[in-house]
Parts: sequence; structure tokens; C-alpha cells
Amino acid sequence: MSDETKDTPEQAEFRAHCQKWLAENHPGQPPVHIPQGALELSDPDAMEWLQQWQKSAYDAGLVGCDYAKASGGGGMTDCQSIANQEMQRAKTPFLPNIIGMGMAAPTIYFHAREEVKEELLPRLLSGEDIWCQGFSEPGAGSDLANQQTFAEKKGDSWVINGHKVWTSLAHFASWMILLCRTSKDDKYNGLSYFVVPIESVMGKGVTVRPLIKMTGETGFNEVIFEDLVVEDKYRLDEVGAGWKVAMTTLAHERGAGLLVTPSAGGMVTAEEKGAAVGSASSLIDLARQSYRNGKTAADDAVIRDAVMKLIIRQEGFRQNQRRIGVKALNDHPMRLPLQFKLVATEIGQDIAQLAYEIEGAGSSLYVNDDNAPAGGQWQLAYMNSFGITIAAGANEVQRNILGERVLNMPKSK
Amino acid sequence: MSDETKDTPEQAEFRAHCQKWLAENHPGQPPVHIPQGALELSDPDAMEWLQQWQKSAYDAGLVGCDYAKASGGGGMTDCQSIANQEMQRAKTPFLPNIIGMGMAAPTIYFHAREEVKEELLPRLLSGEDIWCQGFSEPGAGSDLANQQTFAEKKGDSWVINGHKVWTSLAHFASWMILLCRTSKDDKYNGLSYFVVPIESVMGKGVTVRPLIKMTGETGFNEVIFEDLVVEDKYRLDEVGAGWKVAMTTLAHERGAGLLVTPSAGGMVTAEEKGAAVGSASSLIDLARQSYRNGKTAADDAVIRDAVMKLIIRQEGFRQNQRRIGVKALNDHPMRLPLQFKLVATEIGQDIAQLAYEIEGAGSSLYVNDDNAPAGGQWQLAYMNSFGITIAAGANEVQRNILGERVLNMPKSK
Amino acid sequence: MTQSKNFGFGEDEAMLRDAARKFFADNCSANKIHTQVAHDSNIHRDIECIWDRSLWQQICELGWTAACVPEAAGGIGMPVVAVIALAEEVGKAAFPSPLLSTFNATFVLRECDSGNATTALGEIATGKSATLAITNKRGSWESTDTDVAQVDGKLNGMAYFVQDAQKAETLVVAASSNAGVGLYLVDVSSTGLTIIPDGIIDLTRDQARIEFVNVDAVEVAAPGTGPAAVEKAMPAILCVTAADMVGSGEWLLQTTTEYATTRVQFDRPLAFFQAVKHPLVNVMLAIDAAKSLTYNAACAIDEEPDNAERLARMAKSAASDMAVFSASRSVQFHGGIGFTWECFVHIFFKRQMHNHVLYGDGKYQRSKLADLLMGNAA
Amino acid sequence: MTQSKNFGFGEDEAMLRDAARKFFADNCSANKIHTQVAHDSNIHRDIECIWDRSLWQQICELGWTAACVPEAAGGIGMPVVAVIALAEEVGKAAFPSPLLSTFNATFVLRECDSGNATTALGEIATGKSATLAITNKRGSWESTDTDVAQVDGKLNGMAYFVQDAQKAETLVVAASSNAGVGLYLVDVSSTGLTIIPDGIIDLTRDQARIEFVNVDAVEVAAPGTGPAAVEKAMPAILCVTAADMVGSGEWLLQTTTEYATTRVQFDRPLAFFQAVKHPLVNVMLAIDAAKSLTYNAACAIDEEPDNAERLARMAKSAASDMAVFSASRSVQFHGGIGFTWECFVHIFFKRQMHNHVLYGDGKYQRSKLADLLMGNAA
Repeated sequence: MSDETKDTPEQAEFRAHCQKWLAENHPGQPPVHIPQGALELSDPDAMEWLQQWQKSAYDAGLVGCDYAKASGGGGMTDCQSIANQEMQRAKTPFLPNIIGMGMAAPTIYFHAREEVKEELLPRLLSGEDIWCQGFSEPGAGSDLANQQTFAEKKGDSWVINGHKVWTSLAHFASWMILLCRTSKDDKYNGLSYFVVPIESVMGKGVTVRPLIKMTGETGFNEVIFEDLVVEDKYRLDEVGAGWKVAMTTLAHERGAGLLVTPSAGGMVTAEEKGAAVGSASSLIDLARQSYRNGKTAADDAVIRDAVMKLIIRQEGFRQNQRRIGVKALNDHPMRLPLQFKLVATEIGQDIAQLAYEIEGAGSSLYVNDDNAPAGGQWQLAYMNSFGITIAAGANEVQRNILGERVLNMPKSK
Repeated sequence: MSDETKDTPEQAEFRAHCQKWLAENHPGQPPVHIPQGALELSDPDAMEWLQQWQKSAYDAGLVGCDYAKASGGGGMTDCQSIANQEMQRAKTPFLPNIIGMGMAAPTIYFHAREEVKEELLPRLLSGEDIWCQGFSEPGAGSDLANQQTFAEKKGDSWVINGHKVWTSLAHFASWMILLCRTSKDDKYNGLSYFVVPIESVMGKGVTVRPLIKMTGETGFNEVIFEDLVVEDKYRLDEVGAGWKVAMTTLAHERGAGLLVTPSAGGMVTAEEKGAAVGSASSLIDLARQSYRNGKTAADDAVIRDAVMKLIIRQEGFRQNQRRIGVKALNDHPMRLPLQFKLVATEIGQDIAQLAYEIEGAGSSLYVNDDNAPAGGQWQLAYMNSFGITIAAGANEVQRNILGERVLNMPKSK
Repeated sequence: MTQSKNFGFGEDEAMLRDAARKFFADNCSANKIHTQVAHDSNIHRDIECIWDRSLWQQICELGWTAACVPEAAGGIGMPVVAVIALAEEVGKAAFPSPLLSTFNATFVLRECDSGNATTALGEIATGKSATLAITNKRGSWESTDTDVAQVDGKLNGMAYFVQDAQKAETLVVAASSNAGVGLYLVDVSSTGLTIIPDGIIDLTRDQARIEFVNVDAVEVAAPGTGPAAVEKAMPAILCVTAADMVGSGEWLLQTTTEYATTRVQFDRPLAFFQAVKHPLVNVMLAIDAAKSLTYNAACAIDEEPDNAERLARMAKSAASDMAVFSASRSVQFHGGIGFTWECFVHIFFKRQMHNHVLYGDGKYQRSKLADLLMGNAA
Repeated sequence: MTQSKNFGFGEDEAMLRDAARKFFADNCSANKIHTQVAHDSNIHRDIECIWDRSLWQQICELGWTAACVPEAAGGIGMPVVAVIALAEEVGKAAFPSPLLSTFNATFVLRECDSGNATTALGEIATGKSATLAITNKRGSWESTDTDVAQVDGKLNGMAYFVQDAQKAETLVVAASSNAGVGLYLVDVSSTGLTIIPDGIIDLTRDQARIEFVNVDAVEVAAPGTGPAAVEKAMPAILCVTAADMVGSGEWLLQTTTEYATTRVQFDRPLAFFQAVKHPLVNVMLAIDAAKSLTYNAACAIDEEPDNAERLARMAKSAASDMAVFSASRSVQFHGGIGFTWECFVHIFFKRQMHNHVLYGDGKYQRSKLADLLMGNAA
């Protein structure tokens, strides 16, 4: 649902610009297979094509609109959401530097020195530099504060040693946002936050190894640091303030940050045969096209009820995001923002799971079978959905956060 | 499903006796309103009529079959289950002394002195003495070991002071099984277990006050002890062994005890207009008789699916009870028995809840409306279902017990 | 067509809502409601209709009944979201009154293109209460189903499941004739009209069957035009009921969360245990989705009417399922005390169970929604 | 008619089951299966059929395929519960073999009243593998639906969703003619027969479409009698599939419980947290109900056949829903590691997802059950 009405003059003018530019510059269908999301990217050709698209969108002012000009932004106010709406409507491809724009950029913007912002943000927003995130460790999954990777001060620089896992896009990344330990004395206050180079020091203190997902896809990695030397200027905020800085990252990841993340998408890739994959309403098309136990699934009242449940949940989620903007309808400022990740990921998982029952016997077929309903993309989406219900603080932890921070219930530890 | 086949000779002979006696001695329809279960009993006339029925069944040998003759039992082996099956099949009324037979009798049988057994068990099994349970306290609900009621040794006797709540049937009870504290030094080993008189000392150290349920029914009470003097012989097992003794009580309550509880029932009381209330399959009759949004509920595919789900869950529960008897199909001896209370109560709750949707607009009507579907009994059953999902260790606690004792997961405290 | 970002919930609406919030805080605490409606616990009690007429008078003087009456008819002509916010506060207070029924009657009359309807709306604006008598014995929510017949302006037959029947002064009755179903205004004091109160579980409202024997009626929608009016009004009716459940759900959530945070078991507050904490978080999630969907649907009624039914069915479905869930978890987590008559929880529990079925439960809404989004099943 | 207390699961059946348990413990650990079937993780990998023929030989020598072949046909003539217990162990090991398909073919052939069927059963008893080719392109589980036609004993057309097609030596094919659907035996090496392997998610079995071009076939059930035979066999087929899921579910439960007990987060073992502990308990409850229902239904096939379909649909419904639940919770509670290819969990996850839909998911079983218990909806 778009929001022309009530646009500010600046927004209205910018929206017009977006519409005009997009009408003339949509990149069209990709020449290579594009996965469902940036985190699944493994083919360099696909990455390169998407980077070119982000660069052109950036040059047109559709990415980083609300960032200061000095940081390579557009210097506008509340315009990124306009650009996002128009890119969504224009069904453009997604922007590949998702971790950079969604997590690294706002964190750098609010916590890094001016010189570092000016050095890093322009190439981040343009997508020329791909970024990855170094938070998870073998022993620090949902328990983020349990970081073991250690940064030791040596002269003016830091020497980093440790082991990060589930780092999506690391094999494409020029830079990483890194949370690590600078003191063993205090679990939370012993953490510091850095931005560190990856590509330029590959093999010289940094090793990146791909991990394979249950889907058979690659796309995330483990990253090993051995005596990597990093200049002190790349430390964000004070030594020991890492946890506080990480909260800025996570707030933006959970859609609860101050800055709107540039996002595009809506494009149905050629790979997604039959029904588009992802939204609850796309289950309607799937049900119309699918034979379930020999009959059209769309005629099965129990399937219809299940599909409606999900469509309602998804619309409820969308309307929650809209209600966030209406102060009078929010009694607690963080109540809706903190629900974002939990609700979005569980709806996505349930949508993909229902697709199995809609497809009936055909749900046994995978992406390597030409006859797979919707090209097997629903099965792929279902398995990948666990990546996000687990990642960034498993949803069990999200419920603790909501219970404790919004409902003021005692900690469960 | 009955089990004639594979009866032992003793069982076969006894089954024949039960069938013959029941054919000739079914008490017929009650002259007064009988509630859905013994715990809802509040009308003295109803209690008296049910006590007469229990007495006649006891005299015929259908109650207490597996208890030793010296304790007033039948001295048989594995025959109570036969009697239960036949009483169920004969659709007799339930037996009113449910706490006595299900919790007090086995506990006394395994932990009391001979003289006490001989004094108390015959009148317990015959239903002449109604029993109640004094476990719950304002501060000790699911946390059973947090007993504050205190028994102090004075000479050869004990002086008891304290406050018990949710004691069903206390207003009819001659005796109570009482868990209380005899030492403040140790939470668990500071507990002792007594049987104490109620009716005979009413007003002389014991006060019983009715509590009213959310349904508007009475039937359970609070019991206040003020310097009640109890003989030492009425202590079960050693001083400080109360927790251990209580486990026997709870094991039997959860259907996991050595002795089968005498139980009758199956009778559809006149009050339960239209459909019989309680079992999932009775929802089929309800759906056939109910108009939901103007249409017959039984024709609604989504309702049909929901009813089938519950019928399947209930049959699964029944078959679990059957599988308990097949050693080769149980890898952990307590895995199925410990599920009894949790599964039975949650199925019952979900069955009653679905009745609201089956009845549509009519579900707004209660037992005081002549037009209420099924006499409003489903709504009554739904509200009462919380009594049992909460009581005897809330189901949240039941899940801990299963996770810790069967799956060997660490304690959640 | 698109909606305004703020659901059309502007300063005026917020002011009205905040006034209502204060009014209920000052005048009807849960304790007061409990004392009032739960004074007789006897399960076989006589059927009573308990409410506070003086509070109703104040509400009328505050002009709440005029909120959604068009200015042309003498009302304030506020958007539907305004009364949705009021309904939410009513639900939070479990407040017994004919207010919501009067809103529902207002929404139907607004869709009746007749002078009589305009007159009736004017009376509502000045504080006359009204309710709908449009449901048949089988509890059908379909606009064409009625057990009342109209011949020569006289009504005969029965209407069922009439909400707040003993509180309302006027009825909007659906009655059929050869020419189809029309809508009629009837004064509850009319000769030949008998109100037969239902014995219901919900302690905070009344419900009745109404018998009509040659009752004089004023036509507000001509035979054949009644169903269209009811159907146009249905999204608003669904939103009002959903908002009521959202409000009650919020009371249950806050009350239960507070209890679970203070009540200690196993040397820990109950809410320490995720078996209590996480379901309460799930209740919150359900409330928030239902609330957002309700304001979205209410906004659509004014700003994109073509989508109103679709969005209102979504809201009622989400709210109905949430109502059952919030009620059940509140009793469960209050433990033994929540199972007693003395505890306030059952008041809201019973109101939620009543509302979740009223005008169709979640399953019904979803079947209607599926027909809208997918077409009828083959 | 009533069942024996012990589901007919006596000493012989227990002995066979325990032998199978030992066999799988000795010969196919999860680690070994993983190394075998998950050697190529490439999502666009070529379609392969991976299994261990030597283990299959041993199984045949152990006589498992003879278990449910009637003695008259040269088998052991054990009750269905015997092979149900084997299927449970197969599921617990996620063992790739044509064993379960051969059981299913056996159950169908047992219902075919013909000498050819008896001969085929005899060959199965001595270790010849078989599978069913009775499903059409639309994945219909109805016995009358087939895309294969039979004329003069020759088969033409396509069969779909054929399980273990590349492992089995014989096919039992449903084919239609003017006289109705009959059942036919076809050797997989027959001329005119082409097996087109499906690319499936489950790594522990194979599935294929099979093309028939003038393929010679041996009639085992005359035209018109095929559907009845398949329907009589369906309860056993559903029980075998349910038992497989029960076994896999138990592996997932035990593995995940162990992981949650050892893995530390927030200075506590994961299973300390009720958000992990209670769902795992719920998985256990779901497994136990499905298991009891499966043995009950299997027992009914031998002891109260009139109830067999009803009880088997219950078992498959419970098992299918449990399969999805146990699979999803195992990946979730294994955290990041459970999401990797290296972790064994996905092997069982994928097998559960395959089985839950095979022969109809829970919703399908319940719709059939409702027709049995309530009659068809008006």
C-alpha cells in the first residue's frame, strides 16, 4: 500500500524523481540466476550484476537518501522510505549490500569518526564495497555477549585473533563489522567494536572458508583471524563500549533503528516458475496451480482457511509497521519495533511450510527437478527460513527481549 | 475398547460377575441434578445418592477389588480395571469419593500402619467416609514443597495450624490427607504427611469455608486449622518423609501409580441435553445438532477438520494408556504414565473450547437458559477445564517433570 | 485508492479517546464492575440486566453517540476510527452499556437512504440508544436471513441474539416480505413487542430474543434494500467488536503480566519461567496484530470502502482468535486464584468468549475472506 | 470386534524388532548414512540413487521381506505390527532401501486374489524387491486414479511419484481399461519401460516417473478389482509410512534433547530454558500419540479390519503432523549448526518432510476420516 497522500513537498518531489528514473532505468531480467535474497548469493556473476544495479540506483540518489552528503548520502529527510516504496513498486532486483546498508552503515554513521565515515560510507552505499558481519562465534550464537575473538592493543594498532561463523557474504566482502573482546574481566563491558578490512588482507591474517547450508547452498562462511593488524581509527566509540554500539546494529537489523534501510525488490526472477515465492498471498496462486491429492488445492476449504490465516498474519505485520508511525496508537515506543524480526521470520517460515501441503505429492521435488512446483523455490524458502529464525538472536531470545523490555517481566536467567 | 480377550481366569470370572450384577443393579437415572464430575459436587442430596451407589458397588465387590481383604478390599489381582471397564460400559454414575479412592487410599495402603489401614480404608472404599486433600496453600500452588501449614509435636500428639485452599469436597469430607511442615530447616525434608479428621472436629480446630469458582459453582473450599490436635498414629511414614509419601499420592493422581483407581461413569445425566459432553466424538453429535452462522456445523469442512484433530488426539491418549501395558513398546517406563495428567487435561480443554465455535451464536447461552445448546454444559466444561490444567501441579510444571525425568534435561530453576 | 498514514486517527480522535480513557479510569475500575455485575454468583441465578444508567447519561452528554452520526443528521461526523478507539476503551473496562450496540445501529442507519433513517440518526446523536435485531434463530449473520415478517408495516415473528436488548430504546429490525428484506425502526415499548432475556455467560452485557406480534414499525430501508445496507455497515460492526476484544485483551495481558511478575513459585516470580513469559509475549503479538488490522479496516471504511469488507474480516478473525487465547492464558497463569469468582479475570474471560463468536468467529470470517480473495470453491 | 491388549505385538515380533535395532546400530549409524547420501551438497547436483546393496542382501537373508507374506505363499505370515516395528527402526536409521516399498507392494498383492499374486508374493519372500506404481500426475491417492492404460495386457502411459523406483526389481502398476482399473506386475527391465528419476529433497530414498510404451504386464488383479485391493491394503501402507515417521521423530527427539542438554548459552545448558525444554516435551507427546495410534491401527488390520481404515487415517494424520513438528524443532534448537549440511539433522528433516505428504498429509487423512465418521458434508 503506497502513501502518496501526506507526502511532504520534499518527499513528493523526490517520489516523482524516483518514478521517472525507475521507469527509464529498470535493469530488466537478470542474465544470471538470482537467488531469493542477498544472503544466498554465491555466484560472482550474480553479485556483479546486482552491484552494478546498486551503483546506478545510488548514483540516481535512491540509496542513502537520508544520510548526510559528507558521508556520501543524499542529505534528505525521510526520503529513503519513498525510494524503497517506488523500487518495490517498480519490481526492481534487491540491493546486494544488505548487511552494509542495514547494519554497518547506521552503526558507522552514529559511532565512527568523521574521517572513517567519509572513507567508508560512499563506497558502502554505492555497493562497490560489500560488507559482512562478524558477530556470531561457535560459542556465541544467541548469547552474543559471549565473544571470544580477542583484540589486543599493540602500540597504535590492534591485533585480532579469533573465529567467526555464519558470516554471510564474507567471500564477497571488502569490510566487516566486528564485535570482539578487549578485556576478559567483564562480559559486557569487555567488548569493543571495530570495522576491519577483509578482501585486502585475505591470506594475510584473514582466512574465509565457506559453510554449506542444509539446502546445499553456500553463501555464508567462517572467518578466521590470525594476528590481523587493524588501525585504531577503525574502532567505533570507546574501548569497552562494544556492546552499546552493537545495540545500534541490532536495532537497525530488527527494523527498530533511526535510519530506514535502503531496500529494493519485488522482482520475480525467472527461476521462480509458476507462483512467486514468499508472500502469503502468493500461496493463492500456488493453490490455484497445484494439485493436492488429485484436486485443485484452491478448492480445499481447510487449505483456504490456512492460507487466509497467513494472509491475515502478514497483513497484521504490515499494519504494525504502519502503526509504528502513529504515536497516539503506541502506548510503549519499543513494543512494535522489537516485534519486527520475531514476527516477520515466523510468518515467513509458516508460509513456506504450508506450501508443502498445497503442493501435495509435488512438494517432494526440489530445485534440481524441472517438474518441481514453483521450481522447488518454496522448499528452498522453507529450509532457508530457519536461517533467520535462528540468526541474530534466536526467536526464543526475541521473546525474552519483548517480555523483559516491553512487558517488564524478570529476566529468565 | 474392551479387553475380554486375554483375561486371566480370575479376571474372566470376575468380569462375568460384574456384568451380571450391573445388569441387575444399575441405579437408573438420578432423582437430583448430578454435576459433570465429583469435584463439582455441592448438593448434599446428589452426594447422598452417589454415596449410596458407591456403597452398593462396594458391597458387590466392584470397588477396591485389588486391595487386601484386611483393608476392606477384594484381595484380587488386576481386577479393578475389569470392574472399571464394565461400569463404564454399563454407563453407571461416577463414584463420589474420588479423592479418597484415587489419592488417599493408595497412599494410606503403602505408608500407614496396619491399624490405621483397617480403621480407615473400609469406610473409604465404601464411600461412607468422603475424603479431601490438603496440599495446596495460598503460597504453595504448583510449588508443592513450599508448605507453610505447621505441625508441632506436643507429647504424643501433633498440633496443626495453617491454611489450605482449593480443597475440593472438604464440606462433605470426614477425613483429609494433609501435607504440612514439621521443620523449617529443610524445604523438602522438613515435610510430614498426616491423615486428619475434618467432620468430627468441625468448629473444634477446623473451619471449612466454600470458595466459588468462575463458573458460579461451589465445590471447593479453604480449610483453616487452628490448634487441631492429631494423634501420632495418623502420621504416615517417618517424620520428614512427607515429600516421599506425597509422591505416592501424586503418582496415583497422575495415573502412574501401582494401584488402579476405582472409577465408574459413562452415564449421561438428564442435565446434558442434546449431546453428551466431554468426549471428542460427542462433538460430532453436537455439530450435527448445531447451527453455526445459520448452517449445520457438521457440514463445515474446517469444523470437521478441527473435530477430527481432537478425536485423533483423544484416541492417541487412549492408545497410550493401552501401550503402557506392553513392555516391549515402552523404552522408558515412566514416559507414558507421566503424560497422563498433562495430555488428558489439555485435550479436555481444547474439546470444550471447540464447542463454542460449533455452537456459533448459541455458545453465548449458559446453563440458566433453557435454549442453551447441550444445556450450556460445554461452556461449563470449558471453564472447569482450567481447574484441572491448573491443579495438581500446573501443566507447565508437568512439562518440566517430563523433560527432566524422562528426557533427562536439566532443571529449569 | 490509498489510506492516510495515520489511519485517519488525528488529534480530534486522540482527544476523544483520551477523554474516554480518563472517564473509564475515573468511573469504572475492574473492581467496581466486578462488585456490580458479579454480585450474584449462583449458577442458576435469575437473569438480570445490570448497568449504570447515570454513567450512560454522562456518556450521552459527552456526545459519544454523536461521533459517527453524519453532520447532516445532527452528528459530529467523525471517521469510524474515532468510535473504534472508544470501543477499545469500552473493552478495556468491560463496560456494560448500549454504546457499542448504538454504534452498530448507527452504521446501519447511515446506509439507509431515507428521511426516517436521518431522523433516527438525529435522535441517536442526542443520546437515544439503539440496537440491531437482524439475526435469526439459527444465528445466521447473513443479511438476508431473518425470522421476522413484515406485512402492511406490521412486524410478526422473532429476532434472536439481540445485543443489549434490555438497555436499548430503539430497535433496527430486519424483516422480510414478498418484496424482500427491509429494515424497520421499532420502539422497545411498542405494544405486541416482548423482550425475552437470554441467560448468557458474559456478565457485562445482556442479550435477548424479541417477539413481535403485529408490532407497528417505521420503515428505514424499503423491502429489498435492507441487506445492502446491513452489508455496507458490516465492516464497521466487525471493527467495533474487534476493537472491544483488543481492549479486553490488553486488560488481560497487563493484569496477567503484573500478577506473573509478583507471584512467586519455586522461589522465582512466575514470569521468570519462559513457560509463562513466552505465551504472554505471544498474547501481546496477537493483540498488536488485531489492533493494527482493526484500525486499518476502520480507516478503509472511510478511505477505501471497496477494501473495507476484506480488511474488516481480517481484523475480526485476528481479534476473535486473540480473544480466546488471551482469555485462556490469563486464567491459566493466574493459577488457582484466576479460577475463582472473586478474581476479576473471569469478567473479561467471559466477555472475550462472547465477542469472539458475535458476528462470526475467526473460521467464519476466513471462509468469507477466502471467497473474496480466491472466489468460491469449486 | 476387539483387539488384543498387546496390539498383537508378542515375543516373536519383539525379537524381530530387536534384531533390526541391532542390525541398524551395527550397520548404519547416522554418521555413515550422512557420509553416504550427503557426499554431494551441490544444490544443482545430478540426480543419483544411493544405497547399500550389500545391506539389502543381508536384510533379505534375514527374511524381513517374508515377514508379512502369507505362509501359503511361502512367507512367515506375521501380523502387520511386525513390519510396523521394522518400519519404525528403518525410520530411526533413515535407512535407504526398497524395504518399505516392498512391504507396501506386499500388502497390495495380499489383497489380490490370483495365482500370479501368490507367485509374486513368494518371490518377495525370497528377497525380490517391489514397489507400487499407482499414482497419477496429479498426485492423487485415490485407488481409481491412474494415468496408465491397459489394452490386451500391454501398458501405456505414465506412473508418477513411484517410491524407490530405481531400487525395486518389480512394479505393481495400476492401469485402467474399459473394464475398470486392474493391477499388473511389470519387471523394471521390461522393454518399453523407462524410469525417469525425480530430483527430490529427501536424500535417503529415490522417486521417479515411469513411462510405459507397450510394456508386457502380468495381471494380478483383474480390471475393476484393482481399486478394492489397493483400498484394503491402504491402512497397512499408511501404518508403514507413519511408523517410519515415528522412528525418525524419535531420532530427532533424542538427538536434539542431547544437544540441548550439552550446548551452553547464557551460562546455562539450552535445555534449562523452558522455551527449548517444553517444545521438546511436546515433540515427545506427539511421537507417543502417533506411535500408539500406529500400533493400534496395525493391530486392527489383523484383528478388526472393519475399523482399520478409520484407525490408520488417525495414525497417519498424527504422524504426519508430528513429522513436520519434530523436524522443525530439531533444526531450530540445534541453532546455527543444525542449519548446516555437515549436521546430520537435515537428513531426517528431509525424510520427515517427504513422508508427511506421502499417501496424503494430515489434512487429507482427516478429511477422509471425517467422511467415515460423520458422512460426507452436505
